Amino acid sequence: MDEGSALSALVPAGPQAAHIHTLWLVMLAVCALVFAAILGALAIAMRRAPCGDETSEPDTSMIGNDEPAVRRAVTFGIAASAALLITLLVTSIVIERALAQLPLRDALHIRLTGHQWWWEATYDDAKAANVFTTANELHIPVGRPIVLTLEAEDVIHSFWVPNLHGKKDLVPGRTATIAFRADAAGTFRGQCAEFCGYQHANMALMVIAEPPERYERWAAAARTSAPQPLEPLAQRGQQVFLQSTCAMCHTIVGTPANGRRAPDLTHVASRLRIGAGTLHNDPVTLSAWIADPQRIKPGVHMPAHALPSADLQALVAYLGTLK
Amino acid sequence: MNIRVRAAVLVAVLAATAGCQREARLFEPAAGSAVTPPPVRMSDLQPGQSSPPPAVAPRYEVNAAALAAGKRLFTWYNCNGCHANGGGDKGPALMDDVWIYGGEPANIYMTIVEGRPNGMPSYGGHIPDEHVWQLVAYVRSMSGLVPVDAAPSRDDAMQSAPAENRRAAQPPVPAAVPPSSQTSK
Amino acid sequence: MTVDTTAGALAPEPGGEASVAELLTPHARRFGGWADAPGVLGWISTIDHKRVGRRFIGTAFGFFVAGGVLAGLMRLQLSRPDSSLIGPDLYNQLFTVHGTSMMFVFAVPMMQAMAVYFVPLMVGARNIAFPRLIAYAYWVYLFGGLMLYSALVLNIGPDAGWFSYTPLAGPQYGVGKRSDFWAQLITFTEVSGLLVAVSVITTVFKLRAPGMTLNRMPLFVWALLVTSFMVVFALPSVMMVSTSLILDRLVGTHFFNPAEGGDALLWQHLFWFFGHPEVYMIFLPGLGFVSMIVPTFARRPVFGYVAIVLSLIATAFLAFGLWVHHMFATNVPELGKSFFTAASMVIAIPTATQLFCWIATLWTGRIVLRTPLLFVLGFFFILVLGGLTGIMLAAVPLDLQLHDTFFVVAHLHYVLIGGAVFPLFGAFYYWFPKVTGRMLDETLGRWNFWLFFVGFNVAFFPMHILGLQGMPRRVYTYAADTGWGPLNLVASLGAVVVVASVLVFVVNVARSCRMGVHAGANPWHASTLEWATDSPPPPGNFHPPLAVARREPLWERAGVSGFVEGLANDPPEALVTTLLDALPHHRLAFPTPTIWPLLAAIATSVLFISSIFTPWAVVWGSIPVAITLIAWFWPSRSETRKHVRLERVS
Amino acid sequence: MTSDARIVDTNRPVAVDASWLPNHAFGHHSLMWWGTVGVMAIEGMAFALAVLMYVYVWTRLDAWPPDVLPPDLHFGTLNLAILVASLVPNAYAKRAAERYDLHGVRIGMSVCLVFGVAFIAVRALEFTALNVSWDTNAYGSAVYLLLGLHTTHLVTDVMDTAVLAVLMFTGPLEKSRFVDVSENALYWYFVVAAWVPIYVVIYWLPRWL
Repeated sequence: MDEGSALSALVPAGPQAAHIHTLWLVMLAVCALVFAAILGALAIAMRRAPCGDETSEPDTSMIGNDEPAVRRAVTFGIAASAALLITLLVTSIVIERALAQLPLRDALHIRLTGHQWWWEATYDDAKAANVFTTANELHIPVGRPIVLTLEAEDVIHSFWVPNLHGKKDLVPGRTATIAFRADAAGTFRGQCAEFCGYQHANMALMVIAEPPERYERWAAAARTSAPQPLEPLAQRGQQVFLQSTCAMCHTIVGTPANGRRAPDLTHVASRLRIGAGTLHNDPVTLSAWIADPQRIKPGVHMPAHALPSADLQALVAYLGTLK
Repeated sequence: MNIRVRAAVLVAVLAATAGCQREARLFEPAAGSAVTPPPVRMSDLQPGQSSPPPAVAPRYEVNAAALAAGKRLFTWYNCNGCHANGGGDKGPALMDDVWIYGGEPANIYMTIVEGRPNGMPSYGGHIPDEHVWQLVAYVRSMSGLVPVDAAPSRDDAMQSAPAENRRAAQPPVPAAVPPSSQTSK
Repeated sequence: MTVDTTAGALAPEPGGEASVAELLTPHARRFGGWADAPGVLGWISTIDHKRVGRRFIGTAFGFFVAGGVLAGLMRLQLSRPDSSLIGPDLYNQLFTVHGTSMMFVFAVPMMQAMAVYFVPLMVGARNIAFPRLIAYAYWVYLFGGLMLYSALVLNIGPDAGWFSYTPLAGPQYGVGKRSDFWAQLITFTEVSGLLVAVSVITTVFKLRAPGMTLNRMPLFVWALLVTSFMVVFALPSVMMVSTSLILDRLVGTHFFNPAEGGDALLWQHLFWFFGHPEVYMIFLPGLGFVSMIVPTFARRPVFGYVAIVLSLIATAFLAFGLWVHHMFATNVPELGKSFFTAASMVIAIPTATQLFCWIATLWTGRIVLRTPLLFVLGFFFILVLGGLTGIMLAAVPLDLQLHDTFFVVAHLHYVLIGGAVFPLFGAFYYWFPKVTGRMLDETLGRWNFWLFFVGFNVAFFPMHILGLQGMPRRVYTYAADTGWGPLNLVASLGAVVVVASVLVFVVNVARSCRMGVHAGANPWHASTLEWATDSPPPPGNFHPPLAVARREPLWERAGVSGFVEGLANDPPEALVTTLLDALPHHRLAFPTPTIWPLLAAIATSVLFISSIFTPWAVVWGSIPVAITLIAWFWPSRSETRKHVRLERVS
Repeated sequence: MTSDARIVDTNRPVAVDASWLPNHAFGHHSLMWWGTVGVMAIEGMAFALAVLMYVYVWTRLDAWPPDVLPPDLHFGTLNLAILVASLVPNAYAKRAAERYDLHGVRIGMSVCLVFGVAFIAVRALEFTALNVSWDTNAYGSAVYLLLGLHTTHLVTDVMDTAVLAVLMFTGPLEKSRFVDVSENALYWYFVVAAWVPIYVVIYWLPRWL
């Protein structure tokens, strides 16, 4: 995938995912064994039993008298399965406890809200001035525990970044938390995993795990308000943004635009993708997106904008400056 | 026989169109949604026939998806900031039968696009036509002027009034007081 | 005690009117009141469990094909990335109606339909208990299924998933009437399912042939008895929850509105309290089929009859104790989770027990490798694999990764198609001769099996891997750079093969109905009572009814201890026996064919469908329902006169 | 293929001569009883689940009942009294039926009907005394669900009784009709038995909690 971003439960990049992966390997081994054993027994039964046809006289000799050999075999089978199941159960519970053991010292706290069909992330901080909001993209420091507080704005969504941890549902009217840690740098793709309507398919979340110092640089930049556009085209674009529909729903910190219904665009140019992971973020896709999002993501709440192409260019140019 | 088949087909087609109308999801902007706005009407008195409302309105008023979108936008564009949930606050109530500037879709369209004296801002240019028409349809549903089986059900929120699909229709009556002296309602 | 002694206890007393005597001719071969009126009237008014059952099976199979077509469309859309054949709006309706139709209008009704046809024959009854209710249940079910598909055709099909989670299916986000059609379909299928369950239970308990003690019942009867009890205790849950959903949507109640004290998770608890047992309601009858097919084609009684019965019962109990494993990703308490993990794993043991018993039966038997047995062998392969992935999903940590991914799609199809549909096709080949009097073609049967087996695995095995690679369920498309394209294409090709195999089956049925080899009463030389009457069985099933003295009546010497005499054919009388030992207790005059169940079903459907649009339909709609029910209940003078002539008081 | 020889053999012994058996039976020997008990099981389950929903909603709220008064006691309690009283004519009708005493059955059922109608009338008043509406909040919804569910059973059973009573007056009659009467009485016991817990939940839980 783009920027080498990973998406697989089999390539763990953090302790939780690693624990679960271990459990997967154990399960896979045991289940493969059992499968082979049962099908093997069936195969032998079919090979050794003599063949007959419908008319061959049924054997009723065993009625009323016990078949000790067969009974022993079956009893053994049941006992063996029970034993294996208990082993698996214990392993599962052990791993489950291990998942809860993640040390949370100086954890990074992020409030993640699910919307149809995008993610809103607010990075908490002791200093209110340091709290900032972004969307559809989480930057996290490698090696530092992350605590997500999960809430849903409309319907049930589910947070899932397979390389880092399992799922956690975002249920309206309830608050859930999930804690995980990335031990390797990289870009990991997350998905909404609970069916949430038309664009459930295009509700992705990019998680970028990077060395702490790079993360701090990113966070520092993210706290700043949007730069004022310098060249005239971008300035015109800002005017378009503020005077058209955009400002009704989007926020750009440092401008009058403070709509809260759609992703915060203060640093949109720094993101890998737009439309919650739907498109790569470049001027061409961006202008196509603004002109008619419904063609790209049918049902999305963003309306089509029949802007004159000059305005559209200006708008895209302006958004391009929001690094 | 043959006739019966044709009749059956006809019925099926009619039913189908009815179903689609009620429930079709209008992802694409409506053709002709960019109608030229009709003249602003300050009163319901007029010589001769009343002017027909624009063709696009009905498409929204019978469509559950459009009405639901209108209900969502009513909050998103902060209409309830002044009109509360239709009960009225700084702005006039919308769930009653009094229409200061007329209750026809065209009138409501103009009210939203051009704004009105004493506080109703003009949203022209800030809201795409598509959304305006959805709001128009929803505003009319607030006083039960749209089919109940298309009107929105309750929200997952604190309840102030019965949902639009449980309201008795309140046909518009002429405003009791002249618009000029309107402050609240 | 055997039946013959009780017969002595009932030695004929002298006396009795001549007319009665002539009504009670012991070897009466006339079908009397069992027969239907000829022509259309007879067709719409029949209450013969075989005609209704045939209809039930045919309709359910029709909905199976329809649901399959929807699945085909979905596979077509997913066969390549960024496909724009089908938009999200239609796709959501497709997978919702696919799931709903497979679970609610195919699987459970199909199993109950098999019960309606075969349980009375297997226990030696002359008709099913409450035959008019069964006719009514069928019509209600038919109208419900038609409503669902009409809604889909009219582009108002439900689109919130077969589980219809609130708030997505709720009043605010479930826009329009789509979810109401889903909720009302539930009401239809419940009325039907519950009525059938009660009739089956009563048939099994009270209409068994004299001498068929509980521990002599065929295992299929046991499976359906257990299933029917599960239906009785599980369906009310979804009944309550779908009703609450309609109330929320139509009259503004707040069961699922967090802002007014409701809760979205209340839906999930109630739905899965039904939804998980539902899986076993589909699965247990499948096991019942296997328990009938294996002994016949191993030419020996099944090993471990008691163990199998106990396993069925244990499964039924455990099935009610693991619904939360569908909710591991929501924040339910950790300890609770561990309990449900344990329950979900323990339930594997009864199933394993039955698998081992069948293997033992084959091991010590004499194999007759015909198509029904082939399907059972396929069942072994697929079900074991699906069961094992089920154990993986029962483990909370693993479930957190796999939940709601294509891994689960693969798992549930392995369990349901492997556990229910393969045995079902085996059952089709096994009992088709009994139903039609003709054999299905063996060669086509083998094609049918191998295409199905290969196609199924090609279609669904890759989905395990897709799930591990992070492909979530219920996505209408996916980007090329996810790399999910190739495996999805393979899956779609497998689906094509499955379609081909189902076509082969349809052809086979069509051919055999006309030119199949005549079967005779007992083509497989099987041991159970349904093979003791003609193929197809006459109205009234057994003339005269049989009494049994062994568990394998047609295999053991003196397995059939004799016949029951002294039952009238007009009015159609059957023998009611005692619960445990099946001792003769009293004669029962069965109801006669009538059109009122159909009319009542129409009235009911009008009530259900119009209550989607206005709550008042419940009030006004109940009037025609009441009228039809009263007319249905009201006895005719002529019938009553017949009954009175045969009246005796103990 | 040939059919199994053992089946076409017609000179098997007569195992059972049913002609001298009764043609109906009371209690758990009759199919009617199993049908009724089946329905009772289904609806008992539904009642139990409705109570669970009530309790679940209550656990979600801190105040109970949320900012409304608990339902007024008088009508519900009056109904409880009427129901308990109705057990007497009901038991009478049942016993009369099992004695094939047509006269007794007619009396018993008529009295039952009077009670049923009275009950429905009071139930109508009960709805006015709940101090909450179904669309006020989840508590109101749960209460209406419980009460509505029980009312439905009430109305349907009163209708059954009415139809059966008319039949017992007009005929056509046969002895097995007395079985129907007896099972109808059994179902009425169930409706009464169901009301007691529902009454406690609706009227007393909000006071105790």
